[in-house]
Amino acid sequence: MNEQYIKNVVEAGLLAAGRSLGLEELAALFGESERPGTAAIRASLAALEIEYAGRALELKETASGVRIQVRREFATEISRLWPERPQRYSRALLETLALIAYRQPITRAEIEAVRGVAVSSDIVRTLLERGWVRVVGHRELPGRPELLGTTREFLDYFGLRTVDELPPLAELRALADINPQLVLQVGAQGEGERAALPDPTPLADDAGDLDDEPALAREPSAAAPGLVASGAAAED
Amino acid sequence: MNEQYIKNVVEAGLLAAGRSLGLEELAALFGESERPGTAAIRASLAALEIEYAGRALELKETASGVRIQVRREFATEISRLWPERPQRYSRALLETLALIAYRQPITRAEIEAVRGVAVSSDIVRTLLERGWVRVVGHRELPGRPELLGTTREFLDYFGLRTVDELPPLAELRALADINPQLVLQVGAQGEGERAALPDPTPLADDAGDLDDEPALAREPSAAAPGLVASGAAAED
Amino acid sequence: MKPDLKVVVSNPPVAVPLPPLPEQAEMPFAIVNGEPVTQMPRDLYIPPQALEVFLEAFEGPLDLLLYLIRRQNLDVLDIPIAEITRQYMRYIELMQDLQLELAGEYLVMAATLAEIKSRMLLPRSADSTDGEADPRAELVRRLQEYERFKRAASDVDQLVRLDRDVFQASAEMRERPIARVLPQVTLREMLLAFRDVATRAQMFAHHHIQREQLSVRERMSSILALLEPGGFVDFVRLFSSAEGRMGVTVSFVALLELLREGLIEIVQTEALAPLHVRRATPAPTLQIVPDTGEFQSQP
Repeated sequence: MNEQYIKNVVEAGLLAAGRSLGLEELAALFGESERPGTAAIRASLAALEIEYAGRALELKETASGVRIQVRREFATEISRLWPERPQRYSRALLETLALIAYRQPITRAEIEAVRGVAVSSDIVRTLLERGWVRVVGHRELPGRPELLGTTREFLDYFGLRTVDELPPLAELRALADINPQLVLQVGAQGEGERAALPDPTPLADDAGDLDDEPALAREPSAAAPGLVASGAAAED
Repeated sequence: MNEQYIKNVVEAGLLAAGRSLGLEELAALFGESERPGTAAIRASLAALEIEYAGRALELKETASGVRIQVRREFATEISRLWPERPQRYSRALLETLALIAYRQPITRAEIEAVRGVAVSSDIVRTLLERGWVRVVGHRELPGRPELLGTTREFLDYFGLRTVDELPPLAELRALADINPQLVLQVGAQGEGERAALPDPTPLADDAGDLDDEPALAREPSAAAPGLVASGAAAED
Repeated sequence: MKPDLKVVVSNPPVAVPLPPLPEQAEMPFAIVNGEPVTQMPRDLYIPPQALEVFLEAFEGPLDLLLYLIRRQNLDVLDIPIAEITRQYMRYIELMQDLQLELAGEYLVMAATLAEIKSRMLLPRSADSTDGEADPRAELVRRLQEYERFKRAASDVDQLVRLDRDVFQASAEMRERPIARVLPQVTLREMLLAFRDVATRAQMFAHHHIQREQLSVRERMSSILALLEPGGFVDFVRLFSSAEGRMGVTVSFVALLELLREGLIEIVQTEALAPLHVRRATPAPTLQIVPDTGEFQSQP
């Protein structure tokens, strides 16, 4: 088994598959008696990555494995292949998707509680049809509402290995943190106020979903060109 | 317009399209002001062709243009991405294999004598092709029938160090169809142990000779070339 | 206790400086005459042709409230309820005037704001022990919670997305054969097959096969495989001291068994000379005519 051969087969397999392949799928490209180990396959991927430096290609590891993709810097050129513009999604859809991604498993009613408006069934259907979201169970409440969660396709599509790689959520602040005067001046009353706050310690009740996400404020994001038409093109 | 950029875009375009692109389509990947001429695109294709030498990819010119495809030499590996449904071996084949394992070296006629039915040559050929069985010699009888024995690959496949790890016939009788767990523990101790422990602990009654056993299994095949050569040398 | 709130409002350094939220301003709200409107109007004046799209662009009452708060550079944690309520109601009226389909939630929020406003006006007893909360607390929590997901939505939208930012690379494979998948067998399957055949052949009764014989039989195969037709192998080379006493014994028994079955010959050219082993040859009177099978079988 020489390294060049392994690398060639891995590259050819990834390109012929036209999708992400897991390490086991890559190993299965080889005959039983000459199957390289995980280390050898990882080494070939590393070698390919080096070869792709300075080219328009790159390796990307996502939830279902590794794929070869055209770098973002070439998006303008490549998108000229397809006359129709890539699909844009409404804010309503993106907010719903974000809630499902960060808060899964979650019911539609819980999404509505955060967004403050009803979630149209069109949006949920679009997400289901897109394969980004699936019903992962039911909450044991009257009506047994569906619990929604994200799929591996969602992760693949957005170039993530796990939901942990989603950008961290902004942190919640408590009223008392910004109103020390109020607390001081009101005196005893401040205690009560603090106790009654739904979220006395910032992030405390979110610690569970956030896992190890740093509670840092995110860097301000750049303007999203993809959003430009979203107001008018709202899907719901 | 540098050549590297043109080549990168051409390669990325062909791979993102996943189909043949004509020279005009390739040129259309570039912005209007920086569109390279046909000659420059042809040059980039020639450069790609050189890069692909020694790799699994090649450029192929078709009626509709040029495409990047996986070389035919890699068809076997790539075809494993789309496997047919796995077949099962027949009972007759398994019986034959087991008889060869337990009674090697053995001729086909001897197998037939035990099984009471003819052994098709397909079965023997399948076992030979699979590499589990080999012809180890001939019995000096009319027709010089082949003597069959098991191989190192056979042992590897079934997770055995030596054929000694196959349960003796007396234990086989106790093999129950109903309780696979029990069977694995009682019958195929070697396999069961291997799965559970990285370094199998010898059973009490094997303790005496177990140290030697791995060498027993390994030695003949490893030393084989040397032995053959010395045999030839001893001929004179 | 209303004055307490004013102290805070009029004391900017106290407020935690707001992180800049550029996307807030650049969040496009509408397309007017083909041009994206990325800036919310700075005051309540909205270009008439943009009004409807603008108002429709809100994702609900929380979104509208956030807009009103951000537009005035206020902190969510410190909302001047009376003023915000007034502005909110004006937008609601605008929406109603335009006969936009107004979600019921907008009106529920209006009621909520009115209620908070009235509770803010109530004096709170200084020695209250029943844990009376800031009336705005629940609204503030909801606004923050909504805002973080509004941002998360924008973050998700900016993730590097397949088919928009990056593209799956693929190459064609013409004429691809169907891969033959070799059947998998478990040891157990094979053993069960053997048990059946052994039962049929009544091998159990004769105890022909015993555990101890297996390594001998395997060794017989190995030795045979080493012997090339017509070739000799040094007898001692069939034993490896590395295999230990058991290994040597196995080889020896295997040789004896091969001899007994007439499969090998052991040759000594003269007394005390080294022993050699070769495959048994048929009766010397017979000329060996190798059949095709033999050639195929040679390694």
